[in-house]
Amino acid sequence: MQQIPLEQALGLSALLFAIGAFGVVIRRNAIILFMCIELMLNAVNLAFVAFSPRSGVQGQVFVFFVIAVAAAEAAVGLAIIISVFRHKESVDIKNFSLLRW
Amino acid sequence: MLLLQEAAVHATSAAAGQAGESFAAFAPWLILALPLLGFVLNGLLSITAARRALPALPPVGDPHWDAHHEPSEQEHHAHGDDAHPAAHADDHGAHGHDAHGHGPKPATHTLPSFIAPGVLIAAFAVAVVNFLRMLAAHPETAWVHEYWSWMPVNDPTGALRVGAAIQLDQLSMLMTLVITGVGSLIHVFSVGYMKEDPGYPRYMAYLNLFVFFMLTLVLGASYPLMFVGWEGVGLCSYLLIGFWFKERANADAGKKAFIVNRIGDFGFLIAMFLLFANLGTLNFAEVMERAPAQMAFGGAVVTAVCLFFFLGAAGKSAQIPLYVWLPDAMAGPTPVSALIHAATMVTAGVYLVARSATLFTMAPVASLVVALVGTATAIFAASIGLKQWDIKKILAYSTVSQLGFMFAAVGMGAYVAGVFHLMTHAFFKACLFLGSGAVIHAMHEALHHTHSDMDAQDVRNMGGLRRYLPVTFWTMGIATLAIAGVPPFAGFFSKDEITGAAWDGAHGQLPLAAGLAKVGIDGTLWFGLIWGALSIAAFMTAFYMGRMMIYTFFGQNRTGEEERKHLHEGSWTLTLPLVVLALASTFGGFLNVEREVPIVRWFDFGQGEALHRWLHPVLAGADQVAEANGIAGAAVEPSAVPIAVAILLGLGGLALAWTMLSRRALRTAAEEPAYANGVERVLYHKYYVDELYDRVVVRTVGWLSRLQAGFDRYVVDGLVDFGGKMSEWLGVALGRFQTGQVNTYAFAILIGVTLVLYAFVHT
Amino acid sequence: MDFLKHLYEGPGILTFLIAFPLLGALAAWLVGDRSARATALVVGIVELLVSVPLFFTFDPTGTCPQSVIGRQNEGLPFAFSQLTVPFQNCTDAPWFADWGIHFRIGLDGISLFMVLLTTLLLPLMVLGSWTYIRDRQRTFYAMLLALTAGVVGVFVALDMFVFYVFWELVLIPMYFLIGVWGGKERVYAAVKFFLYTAAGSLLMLVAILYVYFRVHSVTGMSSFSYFDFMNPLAAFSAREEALLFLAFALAFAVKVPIFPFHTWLPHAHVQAPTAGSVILAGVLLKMGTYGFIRFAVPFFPDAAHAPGAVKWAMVLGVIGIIYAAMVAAVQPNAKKLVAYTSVAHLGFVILGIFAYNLIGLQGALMVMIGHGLSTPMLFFLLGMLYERRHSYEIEDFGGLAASIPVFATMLVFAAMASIGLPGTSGFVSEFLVLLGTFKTHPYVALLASTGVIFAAYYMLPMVQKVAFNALRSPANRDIPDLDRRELAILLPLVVLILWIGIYPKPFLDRMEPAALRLLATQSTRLAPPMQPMGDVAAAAPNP
Amino acid sequence: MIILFWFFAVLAVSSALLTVTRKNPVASAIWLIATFFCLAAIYTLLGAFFIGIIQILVYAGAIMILFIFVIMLLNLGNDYEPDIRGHVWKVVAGGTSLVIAALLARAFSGELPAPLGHVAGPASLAAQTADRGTVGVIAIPLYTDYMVPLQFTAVLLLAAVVGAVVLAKRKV
Repeated sequence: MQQIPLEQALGLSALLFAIGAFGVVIRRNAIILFMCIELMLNAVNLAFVAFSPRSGVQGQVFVFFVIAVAAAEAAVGLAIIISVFRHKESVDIKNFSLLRW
Repeated sequence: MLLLQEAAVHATSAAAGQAGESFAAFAPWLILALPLLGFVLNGLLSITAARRALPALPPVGDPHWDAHHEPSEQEHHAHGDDAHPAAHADDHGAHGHDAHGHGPKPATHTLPSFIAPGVLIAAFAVAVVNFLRMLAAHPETAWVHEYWSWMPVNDPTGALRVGAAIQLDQLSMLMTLVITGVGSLIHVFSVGYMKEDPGYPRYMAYLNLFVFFMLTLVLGASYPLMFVGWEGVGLCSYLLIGFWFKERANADAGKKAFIVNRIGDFGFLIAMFLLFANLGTLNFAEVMERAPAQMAFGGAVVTAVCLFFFLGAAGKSAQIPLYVWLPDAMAGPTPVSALIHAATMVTAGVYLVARSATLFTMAPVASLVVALVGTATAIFAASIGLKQWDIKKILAYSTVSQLGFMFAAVGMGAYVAGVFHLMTHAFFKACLFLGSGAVIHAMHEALHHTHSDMDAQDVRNMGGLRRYLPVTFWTMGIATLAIAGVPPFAGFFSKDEITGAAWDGAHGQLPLAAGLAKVGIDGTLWFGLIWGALSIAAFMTAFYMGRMMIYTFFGQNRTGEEERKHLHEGSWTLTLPLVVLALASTFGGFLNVEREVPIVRWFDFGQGEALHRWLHPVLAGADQVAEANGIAGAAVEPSAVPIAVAILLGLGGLALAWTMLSRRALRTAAEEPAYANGVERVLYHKYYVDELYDRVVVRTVGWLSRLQAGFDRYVVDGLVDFGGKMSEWLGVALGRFQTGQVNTYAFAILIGVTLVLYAFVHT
Repeated sequence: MDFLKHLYEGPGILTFLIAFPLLGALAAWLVGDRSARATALVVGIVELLVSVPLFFTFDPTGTCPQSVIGRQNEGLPFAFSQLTVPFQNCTDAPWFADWGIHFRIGLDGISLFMVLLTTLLLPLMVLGSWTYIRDRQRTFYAMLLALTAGVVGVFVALDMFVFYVFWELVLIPMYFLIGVWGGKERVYAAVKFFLYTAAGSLLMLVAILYVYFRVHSVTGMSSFSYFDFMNPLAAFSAREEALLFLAFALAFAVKVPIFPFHTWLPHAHVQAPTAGSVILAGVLLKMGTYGFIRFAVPFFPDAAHAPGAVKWAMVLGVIGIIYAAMVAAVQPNAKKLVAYTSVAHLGFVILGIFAYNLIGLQGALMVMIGHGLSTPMLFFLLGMLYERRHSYEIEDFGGLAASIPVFATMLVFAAMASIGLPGTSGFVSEFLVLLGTFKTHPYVALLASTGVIFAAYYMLPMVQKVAFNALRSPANRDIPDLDRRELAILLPLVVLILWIGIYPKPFLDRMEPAALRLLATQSTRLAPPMQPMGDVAAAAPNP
Repeated sequence: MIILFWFFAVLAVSSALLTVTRKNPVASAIWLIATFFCLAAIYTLLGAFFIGIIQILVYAGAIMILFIFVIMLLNLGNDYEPDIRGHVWKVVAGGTSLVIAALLARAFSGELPAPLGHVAGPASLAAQTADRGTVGVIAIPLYTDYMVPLQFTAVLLLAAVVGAVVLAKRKV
């Protein structure tokens, strides 16, 4: 079985991370923003997994933790979005500038 | 009893032999402790009295409630009626003669009558005991005893050792006797004068405290300790001038006295620093011992020391340019004027110069300055005294003038003459002030009965009082003769010694003249000037004193019909001190009569010059300095001229006053204008010096203070606040970047990540 | 008696003096508003009673063995192990030992009186706040007690880290005292106080760390010990030393406060409640001068002795004396007036310190004590007046000597003590300062001596307008005179002021060795700063 | 293998781009799920079978379903607001993202740091997998070396659950 080159996997990870970051910057819909963050997390996960054949299984353990934290984050984040939506009738973050100045 | 025992001891010890070193002081600390005890007791009584008096406060708005004070010329009340301290005891007594004012007085107002004079008389007794012992032993060195170490600092570069020590020598002994003696009499007088005042215990407490500090001043064995008394008497003076503090003018006068005195104290402090920096000690004995060796004769240092000391003395003793507080100080009760502002405190400057005789002998230039300033003050104040109408103001300027005489004397190196005049002045001026107090007391009582609003202190409103106040008249008359320099009263001898010294100096026979010659100044002209000026001042003195007596006691009575009925002499507590002081004014001069002087030689005074011999050990240091520098005065050839001139001027002044005024029908203040022409106007307004000081000094300082306060508020603090504002603005400006848009933040993070990555990749 | 002596020679007493008020603060907070003040009073009195024997058991020449406190590192070229530490009641407990931070405290003649002053003022402040503070009492008294603990800590700390912690710890309760229980503009004043002093101390923190790392790099040891900071090996270049001295000096100058840095003080004083003003004037300002004496000058003797530094200190001190006096004279607010007088008095301290002779230094230390008695007394009196009339405006008063004579007597006394009348503590101290200054800088002393005139110029009109003159308003008449509680506050101060004025020898004696030692350390950094027990020659540095 | 990897990689990248650029949140979510599936496949290709399964179960299965639930709950699928920012933003952000990607790629392509601890390798991973099974490979370190973080994660999840309930429920 031919191994996937580490560089290629990492390159994919970098590309996905950049796309996620791009999304975070250009989108104003809070939910899509969240999804972009999930995308970036996954890019990192990919890097972890890509390293695990080389550096041992700890990378996968970390991915496990990342997924757990992402799940928690998604739960709380979505709860916050729901809560804010009740007030503002919107998920557009341009309406959420409460902490300004 | 104590006195008798002591006299016996003295007799036996005198019989035992003239052992000069056998002087043993008898508990000199008691002299200090007794007045302090009096202060503590009276102070406690006063606080008790004040607290008890509180619930009985009348409603605010009662016009008589604020009026418990002695009126002076500044005060013009709608009713001048209840203005006298003795008029009525309590605040509502002015009209309503309710039982409160006439009931038995509480203990707080009776006990001070015994405590205050009691402690003073006891202190006087202790002083006399010590005097007798000193008389017997006549020690050549001062008796010094340190009770505890006050400010010890063991600086390796020069240790400071100042002990709480008493120095008893002939000079401090003399001063102590004057202070406790005259002080006792004035305390007795105060009992009669002030006992109806609601603040009586407080008054007595202050008076006792004053005596304590005054004694500290003269008994302290070092300059710092003297300074304790020096400032302490200033405090008491401040409190007593402002004793009737509800009248703003009185409180102002007290404040003025304190601040002007503090200017002098500044000089005293600097002089002490200079002494310590150069001699490494501040104790009298050591200073006098080291000064001739460690400081150059006529050098800059010793001159500066002496001039700064003189600044201090000028403040305390009301010399030009710091004399302005003393006339205002008459706002205090009259016995205070007698004790503090005539007899004792104001002479502290003379005492300081005499005490530092060694230093002043070493500094001829400074001495000449002292003499000239004294002379100028003497003639300047005497001229103002010519045209004052307030009886106490006349006496106040007279005091300033007489102090000028004393400074002229000590400045010329005639220390004994200065101290002699100090002593006789204490007698006759205290007598005059107390007499004026008795007059004012009587006037008030009379004016009070008819609710007249005449000024009780204006001599124009008096007249013919000799019929109603005979004791006061005769005693004041004697004192007037004394101050005018009529022989054989006390003032003649002392003043004659001063003018005689100037006369000698003009003939180059004073040590100071030789000293001045040594530093290249021809002093004879200056001394001639001093003699002339002092003679004119003496003439003026005789004139204004005669004028005051004539206005007060001669001619028609001008108080009015109704008031006249109530004019009468006060109780024995008022008259007894007057009599005693009049006797002292009469005979006090014989203490230092010169034996070989023409005219006087006709009377036989035995050995003569008792004071000279008494003070000789104290001034030995100065004499040694003079001898060592070859300036000891040539043998003085007594001359009859100055004596004759002095007698002529004294009698002439009185006679001039008599001829000018006795024939005229004198008029009251309402009718007689305060001044007639330009010269009189300037004199009446005291040469406008107060106004000048107000413009030049007071307002400038006030203006500078306000300027600085503004500077502090708007510039110094403004800069600080500006710093705060800057950061606030910066915060607002940078806050604009906080758009609240998550995208922006994310983008900022992205930029940051890029930069970090870039750095990571490129290292 | 032996037991007591043993106790007071031991190390625990100082720790107790710091810890007890902290525990007391907790207790006062826990017992609730109703009994907080009583708790605080008990704590204060116990603290005072515990501290007073220190005055008697204190041995001016006492030392601690080096094993108890001092250098941690053995690898020094000097035979430092032979040295003793000229402090007593020393404690050295590792705290963050890896970084050389130990809880090192000790007492010498200088800190002794600062500690005693603090413990004396504590119960008086509680009494002074007895009726003044009505809301949030438990928090107030907790703050007050915590503040006291911090102040005591500052004065006994012998570890720069510990010192800095206490130094900053003092700010927090003080901030709340002003900001919560103060007057109308309390927040402005509190923030200004906090930011100004904190900004100053940050410079000091930087300097502390700089010296710490320098000592580390030279000797290889990590220590915040006060004595290690004076390590002779850690020589600085002249420029370094000047900058470090400046950093320390600025921190302390703000605290003192020295002339251009003083503007926080009037605001803080006017707004603070009585107890706040009292402790601010009484001891907090002394932390600044204490810092100069204890740290800035011994750490950087060459910079501190440089003619430029001395000249500036003298000039600023004199400006402080005269300028503040003149500004004080025209203040309409009595508390502000007294605040400015503090600036003037502390100017004398600066002169005394930088005169660099024993007389001046002893005088400066005496001013620190004397001012810590007379100015708190004035603030107490003004606070009592405020409780009666709810005003600090001088114009609102007048004639109080007629309506409340005991108060007026006390006011006159306090004013006289403040302007340095002989017989009070003010005279002894200012006289010594001026005398010492005159020996080295006569013209400075000449100018500074005009302060005695200006003192009368600002104080007497205030006294006159408050206590004397006519009693115009009914509000000034119908007020009660001082009660027993208030007399209990004032009388101890009166007694002490007179005691120091009449018999200051016990105070001077106790401070003298410490003051002399300070002057000795100022010679040069190259000499071991402490008295060697053993052979000095053996301890000489190897070339 | 390589071909499969490339296939899934291209698919993942295009799905990710579509996720980011779709205006409709539902579409975005669907494309994200697609991305996740691709990634799961790549995990499997990289030998991380368990993570691949977890990816599908937890991410695609649970988390994304939650997203879609919320989108539907808030009724965002129909008349959604256009929320993509302006062209300037797009260009600048895109540029920056590309720079980041380039820098990351550069960093990864350089000399990578040596692995920490015991040297592993594809062979050893395979051996471990053979020895302990796909789950066991992760489970053993997870329950031994990473016990404490695991417990913390558990607590975190609990807190998240409670927090989500508190935040999302209507009024108290």
